[in-house]
Amino acid sequence: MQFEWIMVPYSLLTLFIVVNYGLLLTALMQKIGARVGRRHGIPIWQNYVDLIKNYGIRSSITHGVMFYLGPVFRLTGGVGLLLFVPTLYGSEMFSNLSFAGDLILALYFIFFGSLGMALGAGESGHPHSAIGVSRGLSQVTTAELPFALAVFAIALQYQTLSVTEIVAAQQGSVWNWTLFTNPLAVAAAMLSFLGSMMRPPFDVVLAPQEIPIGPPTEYHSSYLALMQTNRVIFPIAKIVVYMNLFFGGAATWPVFFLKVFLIYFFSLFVGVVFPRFRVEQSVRWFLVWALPLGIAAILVV
Amino acid sequence: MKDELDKRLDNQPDGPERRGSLKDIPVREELLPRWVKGPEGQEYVVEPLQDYFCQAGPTVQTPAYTRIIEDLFNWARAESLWILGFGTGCGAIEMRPLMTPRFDAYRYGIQWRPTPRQANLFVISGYLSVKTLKRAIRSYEQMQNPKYVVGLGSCTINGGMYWDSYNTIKRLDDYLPVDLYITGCMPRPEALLQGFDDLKKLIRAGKAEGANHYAEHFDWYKANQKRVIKDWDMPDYSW
Amino acid sequence: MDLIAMATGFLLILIGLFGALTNRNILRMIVAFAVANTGVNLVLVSVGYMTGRTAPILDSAVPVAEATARVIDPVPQALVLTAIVIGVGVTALMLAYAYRLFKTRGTLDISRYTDLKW
Amino acid sequence: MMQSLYDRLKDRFNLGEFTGRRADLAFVTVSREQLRPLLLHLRDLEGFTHLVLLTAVDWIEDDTFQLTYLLNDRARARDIGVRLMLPRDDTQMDSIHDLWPTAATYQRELREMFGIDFPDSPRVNEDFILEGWVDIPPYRREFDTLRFARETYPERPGRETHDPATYMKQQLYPDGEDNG
Amino acid sequence: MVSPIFIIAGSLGGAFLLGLLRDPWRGASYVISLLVLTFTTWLAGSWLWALSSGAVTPVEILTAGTQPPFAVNLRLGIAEAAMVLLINLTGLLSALYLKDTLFKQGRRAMAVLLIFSMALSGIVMTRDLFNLFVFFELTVISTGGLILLSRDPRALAAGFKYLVASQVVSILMLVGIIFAYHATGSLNLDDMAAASAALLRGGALAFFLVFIAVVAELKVFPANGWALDIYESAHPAFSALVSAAAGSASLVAIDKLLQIGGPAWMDVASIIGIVSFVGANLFALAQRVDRRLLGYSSVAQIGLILFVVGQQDILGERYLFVAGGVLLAHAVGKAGLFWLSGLVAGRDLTAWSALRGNPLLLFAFASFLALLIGLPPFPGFYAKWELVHAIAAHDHLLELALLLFGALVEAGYLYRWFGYAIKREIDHEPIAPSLYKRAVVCVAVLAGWLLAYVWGELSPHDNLLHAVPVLFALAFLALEWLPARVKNALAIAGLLGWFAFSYPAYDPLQLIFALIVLAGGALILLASFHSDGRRLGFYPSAMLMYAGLAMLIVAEDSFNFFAAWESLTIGSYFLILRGRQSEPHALSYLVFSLGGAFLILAGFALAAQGNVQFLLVSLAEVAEPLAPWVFALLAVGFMTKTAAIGLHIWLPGAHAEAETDVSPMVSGILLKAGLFGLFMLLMTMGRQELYGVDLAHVMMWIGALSALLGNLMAAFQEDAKRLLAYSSIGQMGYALFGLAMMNHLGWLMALMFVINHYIYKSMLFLSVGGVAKRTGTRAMYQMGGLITLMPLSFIAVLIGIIAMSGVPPLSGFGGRWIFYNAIMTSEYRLPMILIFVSGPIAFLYLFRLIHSIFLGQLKDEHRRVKEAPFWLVLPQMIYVVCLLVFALAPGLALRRVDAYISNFLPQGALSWEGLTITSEFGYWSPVSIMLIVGVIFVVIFAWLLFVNRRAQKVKQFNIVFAAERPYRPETTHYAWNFYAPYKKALGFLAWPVFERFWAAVTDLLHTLAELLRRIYTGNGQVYAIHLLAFVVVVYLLKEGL
Repeated sequence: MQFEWIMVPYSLLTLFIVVNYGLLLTALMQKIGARVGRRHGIPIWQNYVDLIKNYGIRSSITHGVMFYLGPVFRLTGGVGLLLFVPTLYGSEMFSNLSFAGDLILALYFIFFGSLGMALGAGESGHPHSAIGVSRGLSQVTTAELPFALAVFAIALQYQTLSVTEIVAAQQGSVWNWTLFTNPLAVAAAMLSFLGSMMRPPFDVVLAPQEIPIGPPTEYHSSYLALMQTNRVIFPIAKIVVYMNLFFGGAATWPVFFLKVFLIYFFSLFVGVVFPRFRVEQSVRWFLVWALPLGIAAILVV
Repeated sequence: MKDELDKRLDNQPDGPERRGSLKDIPVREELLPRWVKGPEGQEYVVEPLQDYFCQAGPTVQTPAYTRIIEDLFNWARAESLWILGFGTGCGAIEMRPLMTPRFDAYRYGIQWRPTPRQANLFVISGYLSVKTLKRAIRSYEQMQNPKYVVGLGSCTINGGMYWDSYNTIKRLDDYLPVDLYITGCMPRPEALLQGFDDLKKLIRAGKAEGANHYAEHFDWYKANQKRVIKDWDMPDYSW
Repeated sequence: MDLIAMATGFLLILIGLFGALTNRNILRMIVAFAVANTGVNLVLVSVGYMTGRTAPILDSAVPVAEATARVIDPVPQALVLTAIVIGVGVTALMLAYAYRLFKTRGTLDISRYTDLKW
Repeated sequence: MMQSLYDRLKDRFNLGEFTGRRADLAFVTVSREQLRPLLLHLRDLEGFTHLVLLTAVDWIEDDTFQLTYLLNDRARARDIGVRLMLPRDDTQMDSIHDLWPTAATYQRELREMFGIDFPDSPRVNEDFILEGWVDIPPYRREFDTLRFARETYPERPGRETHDPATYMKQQLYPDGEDNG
Repeated sequence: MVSPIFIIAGSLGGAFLLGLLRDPWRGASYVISLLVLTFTTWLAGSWLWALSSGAVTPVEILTAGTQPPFAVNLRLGIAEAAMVLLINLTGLLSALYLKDTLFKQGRRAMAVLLIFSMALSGIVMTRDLFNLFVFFELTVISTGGLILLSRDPRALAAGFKYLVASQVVSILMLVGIIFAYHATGSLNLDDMAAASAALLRGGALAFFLVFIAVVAELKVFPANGWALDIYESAHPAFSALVSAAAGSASLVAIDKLLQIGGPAWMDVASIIGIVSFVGANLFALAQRVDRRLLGYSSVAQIGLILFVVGQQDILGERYLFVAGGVLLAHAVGKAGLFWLSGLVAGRDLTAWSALRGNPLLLFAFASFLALLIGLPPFPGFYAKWELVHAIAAHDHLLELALLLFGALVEAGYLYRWFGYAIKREIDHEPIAPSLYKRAVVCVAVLAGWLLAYVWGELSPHDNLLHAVPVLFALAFLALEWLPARVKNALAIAGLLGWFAFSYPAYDPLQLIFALIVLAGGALILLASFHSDGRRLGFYPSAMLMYAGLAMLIVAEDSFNFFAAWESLTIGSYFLILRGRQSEPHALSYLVFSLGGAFLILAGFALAAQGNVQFLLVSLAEVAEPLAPWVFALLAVGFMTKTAAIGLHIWLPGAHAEAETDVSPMVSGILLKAGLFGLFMLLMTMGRQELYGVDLAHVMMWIGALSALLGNLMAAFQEDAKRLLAYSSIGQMGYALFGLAMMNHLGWLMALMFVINHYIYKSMLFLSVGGVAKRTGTRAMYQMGGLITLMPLSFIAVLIGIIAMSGVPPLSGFGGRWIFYNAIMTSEYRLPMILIFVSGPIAFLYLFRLIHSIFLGQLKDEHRRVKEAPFWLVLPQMIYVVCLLVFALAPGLALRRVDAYISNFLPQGALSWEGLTITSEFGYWSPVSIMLIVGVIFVVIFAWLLFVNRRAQKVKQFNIVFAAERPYRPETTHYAWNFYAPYKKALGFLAWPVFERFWAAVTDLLHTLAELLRRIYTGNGQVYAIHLLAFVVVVYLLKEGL
């Protein structure tokens, strides 16, 4: 595949759909979480309001260049991840910019935003930011591990690193999904997914009651707005990767919405039930429970 | 060493005064100017209050856009009240029920933020001793414009039952620009919800410009604040 | 006869060595070494000795023509002579050392000279 | 119980008046010199291992501060208060932070609120509750709290003061009936 | 030609003449002594020249006018001539050195000295057994006299002990001689050799006695207590004579005896020799006194030569070359060191720090040590090469192991000593000012280098002193007087020039390494412009390292490869040693490197099967039972250099403590030598199986473990440079892993790591070094907030860590992408897990690095810190550009290599069409990624700039602090023990297991040495008993064998 200018509007369209869906989806998830606590929860459009408000804050401060750039890195990471992976299978329009690289690109580009964000948070000089980053990095070292193993397993299984081809291999029947052809890998990856969603029990990174909210402690107004934007794009971009790799991808938007919802819901489901882990506990948890699954997955392929 | 420091202070225009003011109330040792030796042997004075903190004052932040956009923003601000989770007095206990299923303030777009940077509503939940006032001012200044202050309970209005205390302020609006008072000792959560609703109306009407008021009358507020806070060991405006 | 001499020689060597290794006084050691040297010389001579022959001196008693049949092997004799000379030299050197050691250390006990070790 | 204790103590120390409040609570008065031996004795030999509190009362009429060291004997569930009278013009007292580390906190408070100094007590000169206090210590009775509050903290005009009992009666039973 | 008998006669005559002179005519006596020694030296020299040029044939000197056996005869062949020259030259130099002492002692002492050298010459030349005895006794007597030259009162007792022992020896010898005579009827050695059969049958005991007596004269371990006392207490000039001349003479005597004894006794000699070599070296570990240490070392060296003498049957015609090489190197080195010790006032090893004020003497010290250890280009190196090849070819593996172990121990204690000299406080008296003593030392240095040249000429290999890079490095010794900047420019020009010169000859793989070593080396040297002064010692060392590297890349046979390997090891050792606190680390680096080098040597030797000129490509032809062992030895040797886990403990200290511009050299460049070796190994030998285990698989595990543990340990470091050093261990683990995958992309990935690691590690070391220079600390938690003060350094680190962590769009991602494609075809999956684990851990330490230094709170004492010096920043900025270019167009470097690798592993090559790189499994378009990411980034940034245009710049303490405020930056900067919870969870993996293991090994060796050396009680009688016991034990063992 090669770059064509038409890809730009198509990608922007994808972005537009995903941002709106993400805003609604995250609100919906919060509402569902609230319902578990027998509350009504926020209005479904609340995320739009918050976003507008944060862009509308009149004043802001900056601690330095990296602080300023942190949210830019963050959002670039989210948008880039979304665009490097084909959103809809078989659609020329919504293959985005996936010509630039394969699965490995997506796998590593996940860290782009986190790294930039960590640097920005670091420059704020706030100890809680640094503590949050320390926790986040510690946790991610083991949380991402089962996912990496699972990706390796299914790459071996399908003998390709191209996302499109992996999705293609899963077409035809539900039983062709990786979920059923390689359940170990999917199990490992989904545990890893829990660790990457910053929801309980793995949300000690933000830990609002303890270290204000970790890395973004100093971020506000439009910085925060950028990060909020990312917060609706990034999980979906990540879920798109999961969906493509494990759940047969999506050929139409309704299927896409449904699958993304269900995968997102999985983390919420676990989150409302379990209390928070400390960092060393979650590190051990991933090593003890998720890692063996991942190892088994690559051994049996 | 000490003499040199004195000399250096004397040479500055407001040096003697500052040193004089330092003598009244003992300043924490960490805040005193001190000689520091760099890694290559150069020596210089570090004045923590000057060097560690931004000295700029607040400025009036005018609505930057056309009327219609400002209205949109005001609507968004009203519908998205992020409360700074800082319980200053006994009224803090009245805020917790708002998060529970019974009152569930979240449905009105109200939520609590752990850091002043991200909050735009400061609820002064009860009496303020001088010591707490200092923290409240600092937190308020660290919030971003526009920002709103709600005084909760009679203590913030006229001192309440602490009207004759040696250590409690009696009028919050002398020190911070209050947008709204909620009466009671203490007001019930329902009263709070009502108060927030009133606040929303003010915001939507563009009448909640406390932050700009604070910036405009900064000297007056500062003077009031400094009158009661005798050990003012921070910059005038805590960014 | 030559066996007796040789056995005596070895006995002297052993006595000498035993004496040198058991006596701590360095003078006694030197004497013991002299004894051992004597033993060595005895062994040397006894090895060269052949029963019934005469000393390897070519004079009127032993004409040159008969020398190979009449005299014993002259080489060990020559060796002994050299060895004796050298032995004397070494003994003298040791005695000189003993003298200076006693002067500087005030003792002749070899087990006291252990400031150099390990 | 407390009486027997007092009798035992009396032999060793020159104790002042003895006030038995309850079977398990009594107060004794002691001189400044004997305070420390007495506290040591109580702590190590009589089992009063816990310093409950250290507080002061300003007897401005007698020109003294009364310090009260309240000790508790957990094993036998009894308390003893050791009182000490300190002249108001010589407000220096010996620190007992080495007997009970918690005492340092009380002494800091006394230093700030009453101006009673305890030299060598840890951090005793640092601000405790008040920050930047410039007036005389506020718990001294010559300190006029009301006047200070009026002068320092501006009031909102229009404030009325009512006697709570009568006011509430008026509010609840404007007719003057009291059926309760 | 003047008859060689005058060597004896001249000395004897001189001695008699001295006896005739009047005592006060000291000057005349001294002149006569010198003249005599000069004459004998000249005589021996002229014979050596004539013999070696083939002008004359070996001569027999008949005395008393008859043929042997009826008269004593002497022989002078080329070996004898060389030995006699050595003895007399040493004598002459010692006489010069002893000038003051001889003047004080008078003509008698001079006469004794002449007798001593005469006796030693006699031992060398005589062919008569009894005559040999006589000369030995003369040596004893003159030794007894010369010991008294020393001013040390302890020498007296030492001399007496010596006499006691020599009495025992002479008794044994005489008895042996007479019975040997009895058995053969002759005293002539040649006759005896002819009759050896009879002698060995009937007179075996007799021969044994003679043999063991001469062996005892060699002062072999452990029957040598008296000798050590003499070495310690005698005048150093005399010790030099004893060690160099007397030892050599005795060795010649042994050699003569072995002509009689034949192979059976050669084995005995070998065993005694090797035991002596290992034992004495071990004991030397515990020594603190310089001269006693030299004594132990002498014993060890003589043991080594004895071993060589014993191996003459397998050395064949190379025997003289090998024995001569080792012996002469030992003689010159040891004599030189003893002479040098006479200049140093203190006797403790650390007192040698006094040498530091005098670069020339320091150079002499280094030369002597190198001579002793047998480093290139000295004769011992050539000799050891052939010796090891010979014994390996004959499967004497135990001897080989012992030999290399002993040599390693020796190098360990000698270089520890050198470390003291370079690094310890100078709290002793300065070195003696005596000019002629220094001159003597200089002559020894010259002799050493001359020998190096001669041996290079004699060897079948290229003379190392003809190699341009080595000469270039050595030239800097002569240029030391120039200012550092000039030398630096010369060095850069040299590197680049050599690169341009050799460019056409490189194949693509070599080109990559040459680029890194030569061009990259020049780039790092830019940073050296920062230092002013003369920077003594830096350039010869650095250039030696670069020379070794440059030669390594193009080496075609094993000898050149190994010579280059040792050169770069030594050069880098000197470089590392320059660091302020680096003494112990440099030592451990050297010991590990030499250990690795010895394994490589053993591997080559095993592979070559006696063929001393072994082409590297022939490694492919090594046959089966041997091949895996060769592979394993070479691989472990190379992995020592790449600091694979278990062999890594030298690296953190060595890299961290090195100077600012040295750290990138040793990390960015030097580590690649090991990788190059592994490349070479795998390309030639491919997969090997040992006991059914695939060695490549083992390497994969080692690589994976290195990656994991290296990264993990890096995450727990507080010292920035140590962090980078540990990270190198991890990075090298990745590269090793890629190589061991044995597939196309694995190798490509390893190469990518070679390039990437060079760039970003050099860059990071430079910027961290610059920061450390400015802030005066390396502890990261003491820094913080430097981003505004050192923005360029920050940018370098930022780009470096993005590249290193593998995040797109920078070049590290390419490595990761190739890695993933490579593992798709790998046969083994389990080790991948470790690699997967270690990947994200890299984020931990990288973030910590940048955060703790540049972000967070600025400390008071750093408020006035300036940006790093220009010359440190310049290369960093060049690296930034390199990284960006390499990120955009990895094909620039990789495309050709990709094609080249296809020669070896044709499967799985990449396709480089247009902007996209395609593999069998996936694709990747670096330019597109860069552009897309760039566009998104710029758009968002522009948007933020627009909405956020009024942002107020605030200062460092303007943070929300739970309504409070911070007071001090130190307590607000969260940096120390940054990953505390992580440490709680996984810290157990970072326990210093390997450090403890190696510490236990060295402790064990030291304790053993400390314990066992107590057999030397200092009692002369005990020594005599040792001697007798030694005789008995050897006899019993020999009979039992």
